[in-house]
Amino acid sequence: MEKVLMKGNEAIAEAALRAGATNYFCYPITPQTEVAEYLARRMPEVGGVFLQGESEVAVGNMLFGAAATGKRVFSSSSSPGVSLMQEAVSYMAGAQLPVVLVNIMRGGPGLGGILPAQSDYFQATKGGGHGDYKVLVLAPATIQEAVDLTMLAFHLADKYRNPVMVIGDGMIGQMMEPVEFPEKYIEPPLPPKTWAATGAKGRKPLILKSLFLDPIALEKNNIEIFKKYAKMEADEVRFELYKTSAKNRILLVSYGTMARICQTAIDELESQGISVGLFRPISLYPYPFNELRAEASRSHIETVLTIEMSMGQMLEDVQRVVGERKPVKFFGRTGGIVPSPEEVIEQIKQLLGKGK
Amino acid sequence: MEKVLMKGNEAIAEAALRAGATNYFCYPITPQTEVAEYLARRMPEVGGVFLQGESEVAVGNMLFGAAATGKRVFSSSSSPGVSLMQEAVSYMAGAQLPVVLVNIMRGGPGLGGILPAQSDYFQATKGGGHGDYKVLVLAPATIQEAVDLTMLAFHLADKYRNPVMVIGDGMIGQMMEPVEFPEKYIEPPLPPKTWAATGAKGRKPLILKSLFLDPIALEKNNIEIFKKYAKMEADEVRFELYKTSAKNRILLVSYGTMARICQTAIDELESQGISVGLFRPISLYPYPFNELRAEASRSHIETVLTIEMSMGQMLEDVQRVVGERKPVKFFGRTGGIVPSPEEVIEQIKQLLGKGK
Amino acid sequence: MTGQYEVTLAGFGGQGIMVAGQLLAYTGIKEGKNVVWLPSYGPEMRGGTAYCTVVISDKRIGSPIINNPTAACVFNRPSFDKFVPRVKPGGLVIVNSSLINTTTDRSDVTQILVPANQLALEAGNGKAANIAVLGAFVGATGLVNIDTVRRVIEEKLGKKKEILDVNLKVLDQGYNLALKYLGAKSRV
Amino acid sequence: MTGQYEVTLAGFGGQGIMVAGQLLAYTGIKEGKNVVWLPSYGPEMRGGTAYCTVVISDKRIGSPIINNPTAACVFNRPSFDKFVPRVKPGGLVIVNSSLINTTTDRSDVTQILVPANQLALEAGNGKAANIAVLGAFVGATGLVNIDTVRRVIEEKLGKKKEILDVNLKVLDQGYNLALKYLGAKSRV
Amino acid sequence: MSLDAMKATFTRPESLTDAVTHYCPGCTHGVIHRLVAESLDELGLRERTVGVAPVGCSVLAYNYFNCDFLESPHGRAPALATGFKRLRPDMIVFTYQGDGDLASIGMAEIVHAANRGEKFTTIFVNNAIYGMTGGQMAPTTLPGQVTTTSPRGRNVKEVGMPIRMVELLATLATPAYLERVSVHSPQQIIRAKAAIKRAFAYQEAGRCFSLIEVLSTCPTNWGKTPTEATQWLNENIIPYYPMRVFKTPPEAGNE
Amino acid sequence: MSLDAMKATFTRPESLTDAVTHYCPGCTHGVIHRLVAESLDELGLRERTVGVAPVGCSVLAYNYFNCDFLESPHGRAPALATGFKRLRPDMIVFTYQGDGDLASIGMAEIVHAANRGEKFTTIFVNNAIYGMTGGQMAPTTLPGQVTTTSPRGRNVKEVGMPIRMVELLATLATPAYLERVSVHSPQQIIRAKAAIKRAFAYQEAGRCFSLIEVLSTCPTNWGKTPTEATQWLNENIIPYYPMRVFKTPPEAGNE
Amino acid sequence: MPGVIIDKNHCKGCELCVKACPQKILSMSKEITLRGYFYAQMHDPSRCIGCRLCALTCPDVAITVHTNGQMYVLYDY
Amino acid sequence: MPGVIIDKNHCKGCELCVKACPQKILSMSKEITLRGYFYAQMHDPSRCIGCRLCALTCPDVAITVHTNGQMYVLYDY
Ligand SMILES: Cc1ncc(C[n+]2csc(CCOP(=O)(O)OP(=O)(O)O)c2C)c(N)n1
Ligand SMILES: Cc1ncc(C[n+]2csc(CCOP(=O)(O)OP(=O)(O)O)c2C)c(N)n1
Ligand code: SF4
Ligand code: SF4
Ligand code: SF4
Ligand code: SF4
Ligand code: SF4
Ligand code: SF4
Ligand SMILES: [Mg+2]
Ligand SMILES: [Mg+2]
Repeated sequence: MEKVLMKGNEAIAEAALRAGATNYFCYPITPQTEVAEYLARRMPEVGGVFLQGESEVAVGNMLFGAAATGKRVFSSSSSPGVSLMQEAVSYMAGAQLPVVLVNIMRGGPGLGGILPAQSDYFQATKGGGHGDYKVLVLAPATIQEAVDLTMLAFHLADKYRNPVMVIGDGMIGQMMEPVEFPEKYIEPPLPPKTWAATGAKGRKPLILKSLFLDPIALEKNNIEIFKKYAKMEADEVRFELYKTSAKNRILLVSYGTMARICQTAIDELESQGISVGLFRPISLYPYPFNELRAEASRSHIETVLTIEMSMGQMLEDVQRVVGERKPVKFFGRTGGIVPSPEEVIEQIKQLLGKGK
Repeated sequence: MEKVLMKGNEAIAEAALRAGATNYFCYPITPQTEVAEYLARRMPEVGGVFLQGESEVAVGNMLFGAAATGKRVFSSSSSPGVSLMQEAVSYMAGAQLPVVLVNIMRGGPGLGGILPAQSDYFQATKGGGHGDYKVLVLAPATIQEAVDLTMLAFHLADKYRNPVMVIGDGMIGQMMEPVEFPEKYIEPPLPPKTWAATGAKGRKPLILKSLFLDPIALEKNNIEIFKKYAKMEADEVRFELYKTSAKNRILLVSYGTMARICQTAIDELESQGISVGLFRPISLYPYPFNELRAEASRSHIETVLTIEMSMGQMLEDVQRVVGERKPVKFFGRTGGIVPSPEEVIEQIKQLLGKGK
Repeated sequence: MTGQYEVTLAGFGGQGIMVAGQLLAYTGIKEGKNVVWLPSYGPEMRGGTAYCTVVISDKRIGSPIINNPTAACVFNRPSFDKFVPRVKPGGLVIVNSSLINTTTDRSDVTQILVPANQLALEAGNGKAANIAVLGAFVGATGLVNIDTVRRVIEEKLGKKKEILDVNLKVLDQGYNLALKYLGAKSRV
Repeated sequence: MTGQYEVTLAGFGGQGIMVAGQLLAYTGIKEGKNVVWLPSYGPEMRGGTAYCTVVISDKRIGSPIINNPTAACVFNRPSFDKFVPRVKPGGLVIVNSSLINTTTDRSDVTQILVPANQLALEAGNGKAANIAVLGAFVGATGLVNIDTVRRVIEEKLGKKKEILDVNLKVLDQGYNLALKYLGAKSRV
Repeated sequence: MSLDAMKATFTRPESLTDAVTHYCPGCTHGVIHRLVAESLDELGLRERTVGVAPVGCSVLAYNYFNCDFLESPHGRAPALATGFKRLRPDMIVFTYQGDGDLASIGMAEIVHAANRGEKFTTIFVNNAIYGMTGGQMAPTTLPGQVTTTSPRGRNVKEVGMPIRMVELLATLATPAYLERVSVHSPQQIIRAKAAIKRAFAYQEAGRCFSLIEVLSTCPTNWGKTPTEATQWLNENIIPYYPMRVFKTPPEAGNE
Repeated sequence: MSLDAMKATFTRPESLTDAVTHYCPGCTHGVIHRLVAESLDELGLRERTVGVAPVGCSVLAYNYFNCDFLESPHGRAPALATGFKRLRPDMIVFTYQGDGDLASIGMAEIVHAANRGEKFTTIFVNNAIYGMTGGQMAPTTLPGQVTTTSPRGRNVKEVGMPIRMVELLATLATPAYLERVSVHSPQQIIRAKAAIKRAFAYQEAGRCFSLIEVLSTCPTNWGKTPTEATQWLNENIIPYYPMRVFKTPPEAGNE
Repeated sequence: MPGVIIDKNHCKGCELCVKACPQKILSMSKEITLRGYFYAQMHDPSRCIGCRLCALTCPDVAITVHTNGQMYVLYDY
Repeated sequence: MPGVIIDKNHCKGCELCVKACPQKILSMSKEITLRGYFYAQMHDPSRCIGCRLCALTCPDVAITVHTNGQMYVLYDY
């Protein structure tokens, strides 16, 4: 299929449709509203469900009800809106419901701003809601990857009966890049959704719930869902290496659009004869723990430099991974400011003792 | 003043009053509703404000408005309710408003159960809301400590103009213990609250907000609040050591009521001639990073055993702190099940190769 | 008494279990001891079994959770079945024989049968059954001084004179019943 | 052209900045290049300055954020002040001289003045000013083939014949104006 | 001839399980459960019905109904029902909510679901108090009524008057079926049954959103015996909460 | 004699700053700001007033009013106002909210604040659309009205009829002052001013909660010139949203 | 002759049926059930008219009504 | 003789004042302001009656009205 130029938000919306998610609930918020506006036009064409809810609190819970049918359903929002969905996400994780949630992150805290940021990493990966649960988190760096990961997200949500998040900064939502959609979307087979609420006809009534007043039962449920997380950690780790080589003294760790900026910096440095490599986590939970540890452990690496559009959130995971093996340094801008390749280069040169 | 037998929830309520927090907004939820019921009776006696809001979402935002007056204000809730306050907490952190929030944690995720748990550690310490911010978190282990830390919480909230959380498991809320209140509550002097909204009389209008459309301004605000967090990390770390000695081969790390259970286990083991020590973080953010690292680094310590009423949340901080210095092991029960001293003893003995 | 003593009180909601436990805890404080009172809580309290555990100790109290108490005071059959087996060997079991028509065959615990509801009804207030059991517990253990318990009851339940008198009466009856029962036998 | 070329287009909201940038991006794709179009977004778009950056490259494109573009097309005075100084040395500046009555004194950039609004009005549609500038940009850089641009315009803005004709006309005018301006000078 | 051998004229509906409920003695939640179950039986809907349980004393409703169930976050049942029904308009969906759940934390969700005309049925159990959490004030608590968070009785000067939900929802321009009933006496129970059954009939016909407000007792937190509670309801609650049909959908066709 | 030297009969109120607003040309948010500011001036309240800004195009209101301001999460302004006013009943508090902010996400907060009778004033700016986010459907959007999330026009069969907030709030039993006005013509602006001033007067007297719904234009997202927008408002919005007083507090004393 | 069966297991002794019965033939037993309730019982079966008001009122659906045909239909339900 | 002063800096050229003026003496300039708007101006000052309707209508409070006393009070405001 030929490439089309698409805005990230629209590409994500189209990708979801092609993954069979013809059910969408939303509440407008910059910088992701184009997802809703695109689907408001497209859904009727594919006979899907488009509904603007009264708030993100409601939308989060509409997802719960919709997911209970066994059909694919999703929503998209941005930082403050996602905060309002945390109770629902915790409930859906507890009730083991597959749903996909896209967060096009903006600067925070509070109302903050509407420009690109990566400061919802903690909320997405550690669990902004209450209780013991995890959400599988994917972070695209290009619009094409946003398309591919969005489609994958629905598969993983069904596979693990767990909420899956796709998080990108504002640029992922707003920029246009050429994208290609698979002619026909094929995915590995999934078990039938016998857990879905389809009416107690010819079978016992079925309950989708997170309440277990008996602590034994609640612990059982938690252990059950954590078995799934263990499996995710074994099977769903995704990442990319860029120009890693034995010549490198510094390993950059960065995700999403920020990682692309690092790539530009790396290319520029290369032209200056300075070789630097990048480790780009694509799955933020499960985090590429062993893979990053292996890269960081290589003898030629002297320093690990984490770069984020935040005050330092993924940093904590990098610290856990690298431990004392190598010093872990951090550079970040926040509040909607996107570090330029020049700034990144400056940081690296300083570490190499070549700073101006 | 003589000791009185009080339920944790009521003791916390009384402590707040004596710290000058005569303004309380709430929404009922087990196992902390006694805080509200106690204050519904007491507030009129002290001429304070008691108001039951329509939801935790509303209550979180009533706190915002109330804190803007410069008066001391607080609320209490339990896990699902606290999830609903995350947007407001992010806003208050961004607008630099002092408020105290008590979370008497119950089993999760979702509706979960109502029995004691510690599974909101991530939400409290990493930031359940969106954006770059932190909340100062205190975790009492006894009712007396709940009283002391609650009073301290209001001081710290004002000192740093930041939300402060006191988190305890259901037992902290439900059990009764003898407590003593200071005859007269005295605290270090605090700067006048010139930031409070008191009307633009004889001064420029004043705005309490978290919106900064200009990314430069938003980053400035974030850097400003993170300066405060750096100061907290330097000055507000709190912890307790129990029976740490050169004889110990194992160091337990545990907080809140769980730490008390560990103490019983330690005493019992001592009587069996096995010496084990405990590191109890009291401030969960700022985390006693250097102090725990020092204890874990002692040559005689072979293993660090983290014990929580969760599937392993504080564990990640302990891993960051200890790194490769010592193997970090974990034991936890979840969903409202409280590990017994016997279970803890069993875990320790297994580590010591003395397991049954 | 030295060390730590733990007792679980259990019965139907409405049988005054929680109050009895709290009175014991107050008494402990009055006598300068460390105490913890931990209730069961939640919806299952409706009708179902309610119970609380009181820990009294000279030392700082660690775990408030007690799986195997030194003693159990059971007010109804479900509680009897649930808690009697958990009592520590050498411990004490007090059975409300008005509602429980069975006894434990455990030989490693001391068992005292108290017709609590009966005593209370005769004394003129069916609700005082919990106090009868409290009296028996104090009589059997000597954990605290019975006079201190009286003072606490006067403070906490002293509003209505007639009710107070009934409570003090059944308290003594339970207390003496336990003493008589143990006779020479040393207290547990 | 080899390597990567970056251009920022800026003006008032409503001057067709975003569209012009997108047309350029579409053209890039048609010619098999990698492209990124990144808009400014948010409330400040109301009335205030709107701008977008287009990156066209033969290689995989890294950073979508361009602080110092190879070229800037400025449609109003605030944009002139904001973006002209940022252009890379050796770069290109296209100024809408209908609304901007000043020029840059930078000697390290090529400057082309295009009376865009005027051309558009004369051609019969004031709204086509953005296309005039687009034409001039393509003429000056040869970054893409002008025929490809035409095809894209026909596809995207071809609904109304008369409007299309105006657009194609001013496109050529801008294009030729740039060629004439550069004369012998090699393209930038 | 033994009773069992005789024709049974009143038996447990098939849509109820055999479970003994956790409700307090005399709590009329049980009656309301039965009326819903009987309606599902009589309309033959059980096998394609999904209920949405609230957070409240009826949170365990999913153990008592013999149909599929979802258990919702507090107050959000209408949002779950919306999500489900929009994807499965062929199924029957009902929410069962208390007054704290629906009128306090769930206000936005019920108003908007009703205003969108979501085609599900809401059974709104108004007992003028928060039952499950032990008797706190609800938006529906009567003036002067003592609760654990209004120990001196609801002071309307401070917290306003009780909210009448059906009256509020009746102002919405979107078609709906709205009625208030009670279950404090056999006569009222019969009327309540008719209303609930009618609501499900409308839903089956895909006609409109329907909400039946059922006045119910909470002996435990009212501090009354079940019998006293039904009397108190009759004498105090009903005068403030008139029982009648507040809205019906336009005749099919002239919608 | 020069104009400046003459007596000024209309000048910028003191309660407004000199800032040029970010509002689109012809957006009547600006008119409504001025009416509020004039009311504060005339009642001499500016120095003890705190405004609460919503999330919406008027989020930056705090830059335009010359009094203290709080900036609220989307829809929660009534909760902030409640928290503030309860602690400082001596101060004057108002929220300024759009229709998405108040009628959609903020439904529960406004209904409960009104029902508790919180003694603050709400200026409810109804422009039948989400302005700031670029023209999505609001609960107040008219039947058939085209927005970016109702590209074929609002289909009332699918999403229900527009919500009339004052009518809904008027059903609450708690005393309040509720009126709907418009600002699409000088005549209406004069009436709107009177209503807004009256609301603040009630608040100063500690009488009741007050909410003034002001019908306003959004030329940008309606896709109309400012002049067309005022006409469209007059011809389309007003017929569905009657302008009148819906509720006034009982005479002081006989409350 | 109609009559009712009261399920001891479900009965919680709320006494609402006793109040509801027009014949006043229901009363509470002196015995306590396993759950701790005094349950309802019929003290004068002969006078039962099978009206179902007791069953209609029972919150715990503990009552089933039977009849050999003759019964008073006081209302339709 | 009354008259109005229009603040170029605040005017956004919405033309609402032009429509509001009963004397039809306001119109839009051909010049564009720094913000990119054609601003309002008075083309026939002599006929201004100082009625303030223009100022009342201006969303940007760009208009101030002055008078040397004589003015038509058509309404109280
Ligand atoms: C978010 C959240 N807030 C609060 C609670 C605690 N809670 C459980 S039930 C309930 C109120 C129930 O009252 P109502 O809805 O009237 O039902 P009832 O028990 O009276 O039938 C509350 C506040 C909760 N579970 N979740
Ligand atoms: C929690 C949250 N959800 C959504 C948004 C995005 N948002 C900003 S303004 C707005 C709607 C504004 O519409 P309205 O209240 O009608 O005000 P108007 O702009 O029309 O004056 C929305 C949805 C947000 N900032 N926060
Ligand atoms: S608490 Fe009230 S509502 Fe809940 S079950 Fe008991 S009586 Fe019913
Ligand atoms: S978008 Fe609409 S509401 Fe917002 S400022 Fe522009 S015209 Fe006014
Ligand atoms: S059926 Fe009628 S008469 Fe017979 S017991 Fe029941 S209520 Fe009484
Ligand atoms: S109504 Fe039902 S539960 Fe109540 S006493 Fe009669 S049979 Fe028992
Ligand atoms: S004051 Fe009256 S007459 Fe004069 S310009 Fe304004 S509107 Fe026209
Ligand atoms: S109304 Fe005001 S802003 Fe609009 S044109 Fe007239 S002066 Fe300018
Ligand atoms: Mg209730
Ligand atoms: Mg609006």
